Parts: sequence; structure tokens; C-alpha cells
Amino acid sequence: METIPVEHGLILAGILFCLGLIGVLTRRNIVFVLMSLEVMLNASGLAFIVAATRWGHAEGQVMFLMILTLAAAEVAVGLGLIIQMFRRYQTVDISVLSEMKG
Amino acid sequence: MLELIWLLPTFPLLGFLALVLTGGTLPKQIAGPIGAGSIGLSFAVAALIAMEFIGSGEDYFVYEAWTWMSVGSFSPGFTFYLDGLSTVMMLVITGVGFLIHLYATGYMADDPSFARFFSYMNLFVAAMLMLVLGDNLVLLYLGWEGVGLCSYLLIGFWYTNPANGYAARKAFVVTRIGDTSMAIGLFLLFAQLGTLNIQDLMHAAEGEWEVGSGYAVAAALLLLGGAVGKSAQLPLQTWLPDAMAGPTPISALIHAATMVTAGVYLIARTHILFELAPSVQLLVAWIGLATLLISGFTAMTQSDIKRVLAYSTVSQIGYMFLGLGVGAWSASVFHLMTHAFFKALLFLASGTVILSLHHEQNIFKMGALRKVLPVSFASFLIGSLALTAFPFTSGYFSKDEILLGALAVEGVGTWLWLGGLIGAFFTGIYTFRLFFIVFFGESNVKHHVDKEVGGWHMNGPLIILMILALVGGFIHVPVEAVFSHGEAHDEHHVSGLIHGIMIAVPLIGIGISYLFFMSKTFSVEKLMASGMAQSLHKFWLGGWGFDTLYNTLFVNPFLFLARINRKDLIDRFYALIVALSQAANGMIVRTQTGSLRWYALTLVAGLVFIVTLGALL
Amino acid sequence: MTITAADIYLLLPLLLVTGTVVVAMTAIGIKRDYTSAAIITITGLLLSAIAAAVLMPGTNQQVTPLLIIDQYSLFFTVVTCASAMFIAILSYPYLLALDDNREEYYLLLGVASVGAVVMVSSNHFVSAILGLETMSMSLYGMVAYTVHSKSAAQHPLEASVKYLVLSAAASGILLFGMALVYAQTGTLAFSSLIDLSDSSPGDLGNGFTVLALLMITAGIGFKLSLAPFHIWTPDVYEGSPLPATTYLATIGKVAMFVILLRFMEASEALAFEGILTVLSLIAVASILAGNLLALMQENLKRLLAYSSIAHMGYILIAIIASYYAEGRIGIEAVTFYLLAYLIMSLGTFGVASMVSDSSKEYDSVDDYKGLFWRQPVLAAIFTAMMLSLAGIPLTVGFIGKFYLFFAGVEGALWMLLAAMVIGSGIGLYYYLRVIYRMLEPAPESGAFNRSEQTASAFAVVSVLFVLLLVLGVYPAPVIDLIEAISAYI
Amino acid sequence: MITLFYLAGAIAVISTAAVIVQTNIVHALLYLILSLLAVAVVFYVLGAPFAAALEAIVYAGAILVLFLFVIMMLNLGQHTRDQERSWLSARMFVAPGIMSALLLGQFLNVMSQIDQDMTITRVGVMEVSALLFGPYVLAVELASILLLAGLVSAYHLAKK
Repeated sequence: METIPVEHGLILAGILFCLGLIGVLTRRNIVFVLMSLEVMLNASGLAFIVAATRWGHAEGQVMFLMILTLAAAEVAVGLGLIIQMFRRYQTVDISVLSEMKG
Repeated sequence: MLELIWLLPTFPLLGFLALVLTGGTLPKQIAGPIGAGSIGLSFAVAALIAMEFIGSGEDYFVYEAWTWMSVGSFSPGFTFYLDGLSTVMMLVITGVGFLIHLYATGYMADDPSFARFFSYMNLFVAAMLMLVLGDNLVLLYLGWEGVGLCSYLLIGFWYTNPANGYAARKAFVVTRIGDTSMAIGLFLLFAQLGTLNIQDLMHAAEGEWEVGSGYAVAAALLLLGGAVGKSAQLPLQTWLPDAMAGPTPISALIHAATMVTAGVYLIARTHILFELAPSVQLLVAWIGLATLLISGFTAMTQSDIKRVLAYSTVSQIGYMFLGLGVGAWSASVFHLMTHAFFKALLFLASGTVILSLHHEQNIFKMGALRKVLPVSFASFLIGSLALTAFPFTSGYFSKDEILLGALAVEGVGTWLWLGGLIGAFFTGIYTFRLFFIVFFGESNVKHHVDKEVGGWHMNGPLIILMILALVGGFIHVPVEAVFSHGEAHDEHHVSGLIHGIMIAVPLIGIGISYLFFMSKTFSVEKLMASGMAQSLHKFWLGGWGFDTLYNTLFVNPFLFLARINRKDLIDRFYALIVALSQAANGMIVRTQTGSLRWYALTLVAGLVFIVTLGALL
Repeated sequence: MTITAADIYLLLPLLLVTGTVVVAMTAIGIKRDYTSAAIITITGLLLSAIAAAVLMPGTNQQVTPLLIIDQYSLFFTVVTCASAMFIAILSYPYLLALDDNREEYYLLLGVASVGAVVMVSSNHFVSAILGLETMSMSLYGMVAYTVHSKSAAQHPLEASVKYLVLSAAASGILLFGMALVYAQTGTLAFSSLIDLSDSSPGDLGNGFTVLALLMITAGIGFKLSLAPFHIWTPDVYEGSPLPATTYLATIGKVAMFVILLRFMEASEALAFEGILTVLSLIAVASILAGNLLALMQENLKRLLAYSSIAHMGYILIAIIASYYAEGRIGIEAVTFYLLAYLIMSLGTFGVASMVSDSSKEYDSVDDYKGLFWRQPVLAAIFTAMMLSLAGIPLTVGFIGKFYLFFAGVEGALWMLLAAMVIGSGIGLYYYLRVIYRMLEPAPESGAFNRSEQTASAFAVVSVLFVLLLVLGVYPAPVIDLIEAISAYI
Repeated sequence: MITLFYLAGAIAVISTAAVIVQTNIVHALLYLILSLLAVAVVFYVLGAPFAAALEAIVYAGAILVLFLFVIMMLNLGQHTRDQERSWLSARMFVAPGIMSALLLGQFLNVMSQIDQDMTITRVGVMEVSALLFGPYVLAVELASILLLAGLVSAYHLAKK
């Protein structure tokens, strides 16, 4: 039987998660922001799969499927908003969306 | 029938609401019947309930109208507790209250703020009933503060005169000192015994605290603080004479018959606590004695008809405290009732005098009024006799019981009895001094008085109160069950001599008063000639210098502080809080930049912060 | 485990809400009609509220691993469905004038309610996430619903983008935390983390558990807009159309809190000192930040957003107290306060959405100047709501705050209570400011004079007003009910 | 197999890093697909072939195609590259970099204390499906509602 240290799997997920976070925080292009969000969600899914492997469960995979669904729906709505935003401002720069403050 | 007890405070409350919600615009023809009628209805219900309750022979009756909320061990509710004590109180409040309301419809007829007056009066009665009928500390406190508020509003009823406003503030501030003490006492009881129900509290206190234990003494002392404030006893007695600034029916209802006796009620209600703290109980007696003597002296020197009566009220409540202090619980409650009759009578009669003389209150500007004001004369005669404890009037029986109770105390009892007797002697002097000066002698009236102000709604209450003041002593106060386990039951056999002395002393007082003010056998002027007598007179007139003392000790330093504080340090402090909040607001608002990337950054920063913190802990 | 007929019966409220969406969608497919979509949704929500109320006595059963149908969840099913119905009624006049497809709004509202019902019945990560995201997904749409309308001067697009991006990031954090918990426990159901950390050989360590729990805390903290994760709240509230704001502020928060409560109780997370400290800090920070931010705020929606941050902080105190205090007083306090918060917020936003509509929102505090002289009844209701939010006696807000306070006292959380007292003091200032503004003389060229009020919307705020008073004066029956249902958590 | 795990993991990390620093959006998308495929390989190694397949099909195949579609629709081709470059200065990375580094440091700190091996058991389509159509059947139904919400929202927002 092959074994992999559980922490390696989780650390991989953690690294991907942090990369996603960096993407969300740095990019001004909203499409990139959305892509980075996908990376974060995917990292969470990976963490679930790793955990499922640790226990030899199928449940973690079920959760992964749910995350997949969630990611798909989020992308659909997000892209809808991007289209709307581009139509109004002719840009994908999220900095234009800072009219409300205080 | 007993379940209808919730109607008692409800009627006055509805009256209050009706008068207030119409904004005081109701005409007198409607506002009067609402104001007095609501109390009348309450009295009718109270009478029926009292009859059924006494007939049932039960010791007490509890009716839970509803529980406000029940959170953990804290469950205040509108629960009414009826026993002998609260029966007496509710009958006095609604009965005497109704008569005074009725009287007031005549007395206040020309006042532009007629409806406002009755709205306050109704609210007062509602609060007072809540106070005496509530079975838990929350209701008790609610009623306690409610009557205080109404008292404040009514003393300052004629608020256009700044002096009235001052009197109202003084009453409010002074009683507030007592209220604070009481509130702390209630918290102490709740915190230590974990229930709000008064009866449960008393039983718990009995079970958990030793006689003379620290908690019992502290709680009893704190409650006593509240009682002396509300009942105008030493050292917080100074507000009551000034409270006479309010309309006379107010003086009769609030500052003679009901509210000022709330302190007596409070101590009687929590008598078990005081029995657990015998030292405090004895203190109650000494406070009562000191108060009755001091105010007795003062009453002899006053020239304002209402102030004389006010000091006599303070003095009579002193008797009640004396009774409480010596464990003559039912005697005190008895005196509370009879006092309500004759003092309300005296106040209302003085109201008629004042009104007939076009708001003249100085007794030296009256005189020879017995022909002109026959009803007032009769009222004053009967009221004064009862007040001086003339044999077989109501006051005689109750005062007698208190003094006998004092005599029964081991050790200091004789002294207390003697002090009370001296007080009774002075009562005779000052009461009949007032009576003789006002109704006999030569007329000093400036304005011509054509006739006595009256009408059935003013004279009717006077006549009923006259009867009560005369025969009220034969009413049996059904409070045995309330005090059953605490009262000194062993009837001391008292010799005829003692009885003779107790009957004779007030009569001697009356006699001396006659010699001074009626027959002029002795001259006041001659007595006053010596310098010492004058300064004594001045001292007594000023109420033993308590006002001056308090002014020097508290008010002036406070004013001084306020003056050097013209720049207002305290207010600066609050301004600082405001400025700090605004500055904090200014800073924190800057975090709301509107930039999405900044928002995301704070989100992650928060995450990093708590994760790091969690790892460090 | 498969679903039996008895389970179906217990799922009736959920099925009814879902069915409502399906029926509404079919109706829209056949013929676009705004009124009928509204009526179908309102009826469906009402029916499911009734169904949940009927099921309530004596029910306590796990239906599949995902959902727990007990009295507590059914109570909140009733509450959320009724609230959703109220919001649906309030939305009707608001959207009437919208020059766009109006019908889908009710589909979104229905789906969001499905999510809310799942959330309040969830004791499992899968259902928690699915419910949460179903609601969020609909809310993205609702927040941006007026995006096409030219006359809508607000910023629905900005609000929706901000909400979506930040909420998705928070979901990512939440999911990662859940994955770590799952790695630790091996089950997706909410379960205790205490037993493991002591003896179990497969234990991943205390630090690991705390890390996982803190990530979940951060995720949930975002959804509840607790400081320091609160920063999105005012912008999203301000930009959204009022009915969407109402949904977000009421049901969105309440359903999330139920999940938090169940998770905290089941996982015994508070037994970890780190979690306890962090939650206490979050509570204090939320109370102070919320109240301070609201202090000078001139936009009513932002003001309410800030005040909701503070209210969430208050409730968190009771959650912390539930760990310290004997008995279930903490849970009861949370439950009661959630109910109180729901009533007050629905009422406040309800009145605001009654004086506004999709073409013009009156969301500046100045717009309410003189409301007392124009519409005394509405102003009186609004005043009562404000006083209740401030916690003045004889309103439900007072009882709620008292309950929280009592729970705090039982738990001896003196510092937190001090924060609550300070916060309430500051709060009084800005709530009263709104009331004073209403009492000022009405400006000549008044911003709004809408005299025609929809009777149904008026009925809704009146019902809320009555509830506010009744629960403030006579809360005993509701407290008894809450005591009974709190035993199920 | 073990080597494959580390190899795929490395590819995933590198290509994800490339995504967040890319200025060309289409290239970034391709890197993201590469990253997702690498993660799919990781899934496979970890004994989750079903998840791996779905990762490849749904994520890489469907979701990212959706991205590509929108990018093309908005015509975000070459001409936005300069703009991206101007937005993406090194300074921008400071604060997020520190934040993420701290978070990652926490992860590493906590996880490096774990010393446990997991045995890889294959959990195939059968087992997952048995769950999905057994106890988790409600989850499947709810997922459909979730998708419905996304659908309605997206439809309403994206329409003209």
C-alpha cells in the first residue's frame, strides 16, 4: 500500500488557497478576481478530498461535488455581473466600483 | 370577586390615560367625573374585595394577573398580594383618595389646568395601589418611584412660581437620596436571596440569616433609608413642609394620608427583616421619637396654616415609626389609618379656609372665623381633637396603643413612652394654638369674607371624614395574621394611673394652649421677651436648623463646586466622551473606503489576525 | 438511509417552499404576470409557515444525515417563512414601477427562502453550505435586481459585485475550515471536537483544531458581518433595493446564526480557550465598531447596517454565555434576541420601503424630516421600531437585551457586558437622532409625499408593530415557548 | 504514484502562481486549466477518480470555457495587456503577500506538527454514487435548487 503524509496534501491545498487569496487581493481586473476565487474554492475542494482519503471516505467527494456546483453557479452569476459592469463602464477594473463609502 | 383585584390600579390608570391622551383638553364637566369617578370605582371594588377577603377568613390571597417575563430566576410579574395590611392600605388609598378627589373637583374648579391635575392624581393613586398590592420588589419599586414622580409633578403643579419648582425639586432630590438607599437594599435582597417575591424573600431571610447578622442589618438599614426619605423622618424630613407648595388636596392625599406613609408600609411589610436586625428596629423607634419631638416643637412656632399641619404630619408619622420600632406593628398601621382620616380632614378643611380667604395662609391674618366658616370650624374641631388624642376620638385609640407598645419594651421602653408623652403634650399645644388663633379671637382678615366656599362635593367629603375621625377608632384593623408571629402579644397589664396620665397629658396641652391663645391669661409676648426664648423660637421656626445645616453642609458646597466649575469640568468630561466617540467615528469611518480590494484585504487581515491570535493563545 | 414517507411528511415545509418556486416558475413560463407570481410566492410561504407550525409539537427527528427536523428548526422555519412572506408583500409595491422583468424577483426570493429553511434545519456541513449558498446565490440576484432600470439611482451593481466577491472569498475560507474539521473528525456532521483531542490516536493536534475552527469563525463572521469582517455590510445594504436589503439584514443573519449556534453547541468549540478569546474580542469589536460607525451616519440604510453589526455583537455575547452559564439561558437569550431583531429590522426596513419605491429610494435620514407631520401613523411605527432597536422598555428590543444581559450575568462576562452597555449608550444617540429628525417641521418642498400606501404593506408593518409591543409587554408565552424549544439545541 | 503526487502538486502550484501574475488573460486562463488538470491528477493519486474526472470535465471543461466565452465576448484580448501590466506593480503584492505569507506560515506551522501517513484506498464512482443517491439525495436536490438560483440570477443580470 502506498502512503502519503496527510500534512503534504493539506499543505498543497493551503498553498493553493493562499495563492488564490493573493490573486483576489492584488488583481484589479475582475475576471482575474473571479478566477482567483475559483482557485480558492478548488483548494478547499482539494482539502476535502485529502481529508476523505485520510478516512477512506466517499463523503469528502460528495462535498467536493457540492463545491463544484457552487463554483459553477458562482461563476455564472459573477460573469453575468461582469458583462453588466462592462456594459456600463466599458472596463473590467473593479476600482470603478467604489462610489459608496463612509 | 377577589380576582377583580387587578381592576384596582386599572381604573385610575385608565382615568390617567383618558385624561392624558386627550391632552388635557377635556372640559371640567367630563374631566372631573373621570378623575374622581375612576377612584370611586376603585373604592367600590376595593370595598367589595375587602368584605369578601375578611369574610373568607383567609390569611392572604395571591392573584397573578400576568408574568411580564420569566428569565432564569428573574420573573417579575403583575402579581397582587392581598393580606390584612394591604387591605387596610388599599381601603385608605381608594376611600380617602376618593373623598379627596371629590373635594378637589370643587377646590380646583377654577384652575385652568384642571384635567392635568386629575391626570396626575389618578396616576398617583394607580402607582400607590401598585406599591401596596404588588407582591414583588419590581412592582413595589415601580409604585415607589411612580408616587415619587407624581409627588414631584404635583408639588410643582403651579410651576409658574419658581418657589414651587424649588420645593418640587427639593422633595425630589431629598426623597431620591432615600430611594437610592432603598434600591440598593432591594438589590442586596435579590442578590442574596435570589427571589423577587416579597413573602418568599422574608421567609428566605428568616431561614438563612441569623438574628443580627450583617446582611440582615445592612438590608434593614438600606430599606430604612428609603422609608425615612419617603415618610419625611429624621434626617430627611426637610422636604415635607416645603411640599405644601402644591394645591391643598395634594397635601391632603399625598403628603398626609397616603404617600408619606409608604415608609411605614414598607417597614411593616418587611417587618420580619427588621426583627432579624433588632438594633435597626430600635433605631426606627429612636428616629420616630426624635422626629416627633423636633417637629412638635417646630409646629408650635409656624404661622402658615399648612406648615403647621405639615409638621404635625411629620410628627404623627414619627409616632408610627415609634410604634414600628417597638414592635407594635398593628398599632402603627392602626395609627396610619386614623391619621389618614383626621389629617385629610384637617387639610381639606384648611383648604376651605384658604380658598374662602382668597388664598391667605398666614394664621395671624385670620381669626374669629367660627361664625363665618361653620363647616371648617366643625371639621377643625373634630380633626384637632382626634389629632391630640382626645379620649374616644380615633386618634386616641391608636396613639394609646403605640404608647402602650413603647412602654412594654424592656429597658428603654419607659423613656420612649415618656418621649411620646411629651410629644402628645406638644401636639395638644400646637394643634389648639392653630385652632384658637384661626377660629377665635379678633378677626385680622383683610379682605371681607362673604361666605364659606363649599358645595356638596366639598362639604360632603368633609362630613364623611368628620365621622371617620370621630369613630374611626372603633374600626378593627384586620392585620393580626400579618404580624402574627412577631407581635408582642402578652397584654401588659397597665395600671389605671398610666391610663390616666395618657389621657391627661394632651388635655393639659390643650389647656395650656387655651390659657395662652384663647383666654390670654398668659402672654406669648411676655414669654418671647427674653433673648433666649427668641432665639429658641427662631431655631424652632426654622425647623431646628436642618435646612440651614443641609444648606451649609451639602447645598452650598455643591453650589460652590458648581461655581468654580463654571467652565464645567463634569460637562467637559461628557464633552470629551462625545469628542472621543466622534473622533473614533471619524477614524473608523475612514476604513469604509468603498474600495473592494481594501475590503478584501481587511477580510483577510482579520482572518490572519484571529488565526495568529488563536495560535498564540 | 433512504427517505421514507414519514420523512417526506416532516420535510413538508421545505417541500412547500420549493414547490412554490416550481409553481411560480411554471406560471411565469406560461404567462408573465407580476401579480400572480407575487400571489403564488406569498401563498406558498404562508402555507409552509403554517405547515411548520402544525408539525412543531413533539417533532424531533433527523431526516437523512443532512437535516434535523426538531422543534427548534421548525420554530425558525415558521419565523423565516413568515418573514419571507412579509418581505414578499413589502416588495410588491416597491417593484411595481420597475421597467424590467419583475417576475423573477419572486423566484429568487422563493429560492432564497429554500436556502434559509435548509440553513435553520442544518446540522451537517453539506446542508449548511448548500443552504447558505442557495440563499447567497439568490441574494446576488436580488441585490442587483434593479441593475437595468435607468431610474434606479442606486448602486445595485456595485453592491452585488462587492457582495459576490467577498462572500465567495468568505465561503472559500469557511469551506477550507470545514475541510480541516472533517480531516480531524472524519464526519461531515456537526460533532464534538473535544473527545478527539484527548485520546484518539488519529488526532491531528489541538492547534490544528483551533486553526480549523478559527477559519470557520472567520467565514461565519463574514456572513454575520461581525467585526473585523463587517466592512462589506454598509455598501451592500446601501446599494441594494430595499426589499433585498431587508432580506439580507433579517433572514440572512438569523438563519446564519442558527447554524452558528448549532455548530458551537455540537462542536463544543468554546471549550478551546483560543476560540473563546477570539469570539469575545469579535463581540466587543462588533459592538464598538458598529455603534461608532453608525454615530454620525446620515444614510439610513448604512446606519441600519452599522447598527446590525452591533446587534450581531450583542447576540454573540449570549453564545459565549451559553458556555459559561448554567442551563440553557444563553441559547434562550440568543433565540429570543434573534426573534426580536427580526421583528425590529423587518419593521424598520418595512417602513423605509413603504416610503420608497424602485424609482426613488428615500434612504437619507434627512428624507424622514417631518415624517410625523405628514404620516403620523407610519412615523409612530417607525419611532417604535427605533426605540426597540435602542432597547427602550416596553418594546421587544428591551426584553431581548435584558435577556442577553441576564445570560451575560449568569456567565459572569463582565467585560462583554460593559461593552454592551457602552454600545447601547452610543446606540441611543443615533436612534434618537432619527426620531428627532422625524419630529422636525416638514420641509416645504418635501422629498416625499407619497400618500397612497398599499394596504397590504401597511398591514405588514402594523402586524410587526403589534408584535413589537405585545412581546415587549407580555413576552411570557413566547419565552415559555423558547425555553421549550431551546432544549433541542 | 507518490512521485506523481508531488509532481502534479508542483505543477499545480507553479501554474496557479503563474495565473495570478499573468498579464495576458487568455494565457492566465490556460495556466488555470493546467493547474486544475494537475489537481485532477492529485485527486486521482489520492484515490478519488470520480472527483478527478469531474474536476477535469466540469472545472476545466465547463467553467473555464465559460470564462473564455465571456473574455471573448468582452473582447479582452491583447489590448488590455498593457493596462494589466500597469495595474500589476510589485507594490501591489506587498500587503497581500504578507497576509498570505502569514496565513501560509500558520498553515505550515500547524500542519508540520502532524506526522501521519494516510493509506490510499480507492473510493470509486460506485461508492460515491451510493452516497449521492442514498443518504445525500437531498443534497443533490438542493444542489439543483442552488443551480436554479444561479441560473435565474445570471439570466436576469446578464440579459440586455
